[in-house]
Amino acid sequence: MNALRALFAREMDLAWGRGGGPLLTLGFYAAVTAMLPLALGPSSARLAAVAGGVSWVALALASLLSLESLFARDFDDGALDLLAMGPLPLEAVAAVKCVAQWLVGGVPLALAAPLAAISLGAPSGAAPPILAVAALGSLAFALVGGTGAALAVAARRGGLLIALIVLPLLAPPVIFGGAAIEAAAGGAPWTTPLAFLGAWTLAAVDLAPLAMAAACRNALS
Amino acid sequence: MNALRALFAREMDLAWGRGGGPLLTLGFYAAVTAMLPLALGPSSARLAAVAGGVSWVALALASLLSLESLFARDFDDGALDLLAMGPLPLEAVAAVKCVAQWLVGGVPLALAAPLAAISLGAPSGAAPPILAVAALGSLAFALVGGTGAALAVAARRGGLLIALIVLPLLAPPVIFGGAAIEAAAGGAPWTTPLAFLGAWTLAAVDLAPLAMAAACRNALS
Amino acid sequence: MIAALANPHRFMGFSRVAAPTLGLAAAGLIGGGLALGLAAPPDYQQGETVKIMFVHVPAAWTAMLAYGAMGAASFFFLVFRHGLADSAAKAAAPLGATFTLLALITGSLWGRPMWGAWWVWDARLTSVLVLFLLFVGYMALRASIDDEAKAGRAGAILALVGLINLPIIKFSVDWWNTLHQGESILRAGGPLLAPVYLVPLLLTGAGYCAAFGALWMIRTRAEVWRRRAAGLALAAAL
Amino acid sequence: MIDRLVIDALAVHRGDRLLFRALNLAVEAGEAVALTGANGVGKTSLLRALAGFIRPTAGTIAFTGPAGPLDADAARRGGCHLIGHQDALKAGRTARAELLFQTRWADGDSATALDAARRLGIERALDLEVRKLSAGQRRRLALCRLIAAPRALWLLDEPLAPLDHAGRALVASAMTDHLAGGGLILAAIHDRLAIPARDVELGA
Amino acid sequence: MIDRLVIDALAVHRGDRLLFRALNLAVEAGEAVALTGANGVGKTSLLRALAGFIRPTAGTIAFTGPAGPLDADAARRGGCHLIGHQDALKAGRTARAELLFQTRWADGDSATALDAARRLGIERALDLEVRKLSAGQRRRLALCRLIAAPRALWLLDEPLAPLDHAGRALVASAMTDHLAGGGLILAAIHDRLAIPARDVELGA
Amino acid sequence: MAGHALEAGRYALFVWPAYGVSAAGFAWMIADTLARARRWRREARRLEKDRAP
Ligand code: HEM
Ligand SMILES: Nc1ncnc2c1ncn2[C@@H]1O[C@H](COP(=O)(O)OP(=O)(O)OP(=O)(O)O)[C@@H](O)[C@H]1O
Ligand SMILES: Nc1ncnc2c1ncn2[C@@H]1O[C@H](COP(=O)(O)OP(=O)(O)OP(=O)(O)O)[C@@H](O)[C@H]1O
Ligand SMILES: [Mg+2]
Ligand SMILES: [Mg+2]
Repeated sequence: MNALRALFAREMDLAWGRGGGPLLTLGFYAAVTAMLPLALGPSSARLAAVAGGVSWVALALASLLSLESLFARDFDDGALDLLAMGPLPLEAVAAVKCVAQWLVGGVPLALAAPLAAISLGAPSGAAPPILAVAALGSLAFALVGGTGAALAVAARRGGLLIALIVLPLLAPPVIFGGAAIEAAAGGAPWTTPLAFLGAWTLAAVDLAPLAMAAACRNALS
Repeated sequence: MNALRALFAREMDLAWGRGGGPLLTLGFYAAVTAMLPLALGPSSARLAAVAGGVSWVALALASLLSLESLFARDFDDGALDLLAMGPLPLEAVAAVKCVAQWLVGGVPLALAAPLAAISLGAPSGAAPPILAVAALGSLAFALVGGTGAALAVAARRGGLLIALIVLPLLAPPVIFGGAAIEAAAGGAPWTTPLAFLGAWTLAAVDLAPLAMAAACRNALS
Repeated sequence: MIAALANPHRFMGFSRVAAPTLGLAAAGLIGGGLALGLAAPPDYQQGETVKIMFVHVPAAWTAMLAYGAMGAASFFFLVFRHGLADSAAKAAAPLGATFTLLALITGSLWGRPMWGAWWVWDARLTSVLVLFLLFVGYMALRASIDDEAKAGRAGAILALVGLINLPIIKFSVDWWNTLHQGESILRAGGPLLAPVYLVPLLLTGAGYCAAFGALWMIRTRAEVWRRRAAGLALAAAL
Repeated sequence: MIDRLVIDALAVHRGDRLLFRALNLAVEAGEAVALTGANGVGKTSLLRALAGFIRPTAGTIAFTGPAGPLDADAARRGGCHLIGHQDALKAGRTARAELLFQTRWADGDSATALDAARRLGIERALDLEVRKLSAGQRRRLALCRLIAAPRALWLLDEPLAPLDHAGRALVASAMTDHLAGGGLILAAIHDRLAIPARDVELGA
Repeated sequence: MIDRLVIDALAVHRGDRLLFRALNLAVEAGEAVALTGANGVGKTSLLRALAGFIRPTAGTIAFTGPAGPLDADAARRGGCHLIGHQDALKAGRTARAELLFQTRWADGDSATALDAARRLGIERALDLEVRKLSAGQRRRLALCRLIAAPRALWLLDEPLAPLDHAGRALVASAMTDHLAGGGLILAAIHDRLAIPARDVELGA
Repeated sequence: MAGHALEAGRYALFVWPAYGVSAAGFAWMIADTLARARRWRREARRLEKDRAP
């Protein structure tokens, strides 16, 4: 328990400084949504149509930022040895890392998503579903992204390799989330896709830590 | 000369390791491109509308993904000392780093960007402007991002610093590029925004190396 | 069966015979299938383009088979640590990627005349594209780890994660497609395919699978030899 | 609580290269073993195998407690410290933060952590960022968890390398106390271990 | 070509902490100085100040050549090797690639690089990725550039730390040759430097 | 009959490229696979011979 708290505190601390930190993620997100009207032209109709979906895709991409050093740093400086020999199994360590990453990186994004969508012209009624989807989705992204990062630890390449590994695996959550947002925007019931998204995320919560731990052990061996 | 060639070769190698390379880039773009319809729905009209903008955003993301460790790794493992004591001034070293990053990361991205845009339904006439914008833009991203990375090396909260410094500097090229692409897609003259982008990039080419070198010296002192 | 083949020597013995046999079978099946298929009358709906089906559909089927094979091999490697299983998984990836690519290309060559577009975001097309990306990611990951054992385990983990996710991807993509009642008219044929097409299709399908089997075995054999050679070279060096 | 470590006919590979084979070694409670050997013979690899990171190609590693044989995994988790060539410290965090984390993560508490820092003579550097510490100060900080979170088996990889004479004396006294308390020490080292220890040369 | 290094009334701060002041030291061609001192007293900082990374708060550092005083910057660029606590090697590249880069970057060529590797006894590990090398092998690899790209002034920070006895002998002989050739060596170290050297204790 | 078989009407432009691509794909797979097999079998045999004496 004590150990868990200590680990969590450390991971939160590291997540703040990692990569661009939340600010870069948010900034990137803001830049994307701010840039889109330019690319689309001010014609708000076209914009409104894609607002929700685009803010959702942007969130998926933004959550890839700063994933690279999730495990790589600890591996390089030997801290991963330490983490592997602690009282908690590596699976738990990996899970805590992802949760911290999510709290620091994903939750702010989730909070920003509705604003982005609305500023792009989505109906303000779409805010709650977008928030829900974004919160769930960013957790899923953090977990799967963490798996990619853990696999890349043993590799000579990071960055795009992680993205390439992770993005295809993200197809289901992106679909479910996009559908929920679209349904909400269209005033249709959005609970079904949200339920799908929740189920997928739950599965990820169960399985991703196993994969991450296995990948780390592999890198350490 | 000999030293310069050696440095260039090394930086190309490392840039490759940070996730460069044509195949990886194509895969990355394919993945991002596939994400979009999954979130927005397959309606080709919608996709075509955002095609240019998204391929541009993906490029920005990709450049950010691999920039973090441009200087940090060399600083952490002491290689920056070595680079600072070589026959070439640090300014040249920094420039070479960014050029290598651009050649291995940016250029393949620039070549892939039009493909992505077209496969999303952008008019094939949009290819040349997108290519031009992407090529110029990725160089600007490499230089600006490199500056941020260098400044972040010494800082405790590296990430936040990158964000604070990079984002404002990154916004103009993103905007100009987006504008150029939109103009081209809309059949409007796109040379003006492109010229702005070019001017920005030129300024970056001149100033960024000085800033990076200064930042590195500061970090080493 | 698999337990028996896990032993490299037994596998080498078995595959030395099995691979050529499968290869011949593949040649026969594909040849026969194409002969019948090409002779078949043009489809009232699709005209002559229906001939593409005989190279397109089998490619798509085989692509999925290949991923299944890769995933299964990865599973055996992770659980039972059979080095041979790793060689097999490694060997399956490029073949699977090629078949996937063939499905994509022939598919869009079919789509152009049928839908008037090289590519539409139809469920099957999309899931095949995702499948292709999974193969590419697997190969990219392996390629960037030069320690054979580590590359194997990392790849196996990824392949398994993908294998678990694959049905979900297929489901989600189909569901997504029905949401948007996609623009595809991929209904052509399908289950209610006239025997004139169905028979050759099944023949070529079987042929493609056999061809994959044969190539897979040979590639695995090559990998086994490569590792033996590497081991010997290192032993000589020390 | 480990009070006996028995290595039997151990063989370890890296890649395709056999580092050593048929290694037999038993370490009793209260005993220190100084592991010597040329660069690259496999000292670090042996320590990592003992810590459970590297799977040996052959042979067994057995931990026994007062109540007889222990499950290797459990024994390692609660009973073993590994301090490798690297210090596992995050350059961006303060020495205090890292010290407290490393201690708590090994089930120690902050009071003992600060005692350890005092004992190894770095309490005055605790408020600096790790990146500002000198090499020896970092190593001392890394060694603190040995004292702060007591575990029976210490696996040390060149623990004395960047330490000055005072530092070595401090670590030596800590090791002596650990042995007196029934601990086991296995340390890879190129010169003397500063305490009486049994020399085992790898690849001799 | 540096043949004299004169440190006059040098004072160095880190942050707001004064590490040392009024340090006077002259090193002549053919002379080796072993810099000792407690952890954190400022050995590394002094070496980095000599290499031009840290600006001293007071005092001067003067390099003189046969033709009289040299411009410090130029003298350092072409005439000085600094080998710090870290090895400046990239884990992901092969030892050979790193060796060749470090040598060429110091204006040496590949032939001499390979000779150096042979001389320090790591030519057999050259084709491995650096991350697979042992600590001692890495240090040997890092030391290669001293021999491969000759420069007059060697600034070494605990050069012998992870080396085995054979390795120390090899490095010692390299240092002896360097001195014989009129080189200068300033090495921070906690125990003997393995060659006759003048001891200078910092903060004594 | 056979004449009809190779006859794809106005769609020939799409049908034969599809077959061409498939043929090329198979050709590559077969060639690459066999090349690897031959190369590494030779290599292994050679090294085994070297070691035998
Ligand atoms: C890039 C384009 C395409 C891709 C990636 C693709 C993919 C696939 C896949 C994966 C299958 C096997 C589905 C299964 O057995 O569950 C399939 C079957 C089939 N495809 Fe395509 N397809 C593409 C384009 C087309 C086009 C344009 C047509 C015709 C207009 C077409 C007609 C068929 C037919 C008739 C089948 C067999 C029916 C069945 O097995 O259910 N495909 N395709
Ligand atoms: N994949 C690999 N293929 C071949 N050899 C390898 C591989 N990985 C590691 N090695 C070798 O295994 C050895 C690992 O040695 P280890 O780090 O255990 O040595 P050590 O005794 O700790 O040396 P040092 O005293 O320098 O720390 C090194 O010689 C290294 O070259
Ligand atoms: N910003 C700072 N504020 C206060 N003290 C600092 C700061 N940065 C560094 N120091 C102190 O300066 C000293 C730097 O010492 P240096 O690394 O030169 O020691 P050293 O003699 O090399 O020690 P070692 O033998 O351990 O290598 C350390 O004591 C460190 O605590
Ligand atoms: Mg070692
Ligand atoms: Mg020092």
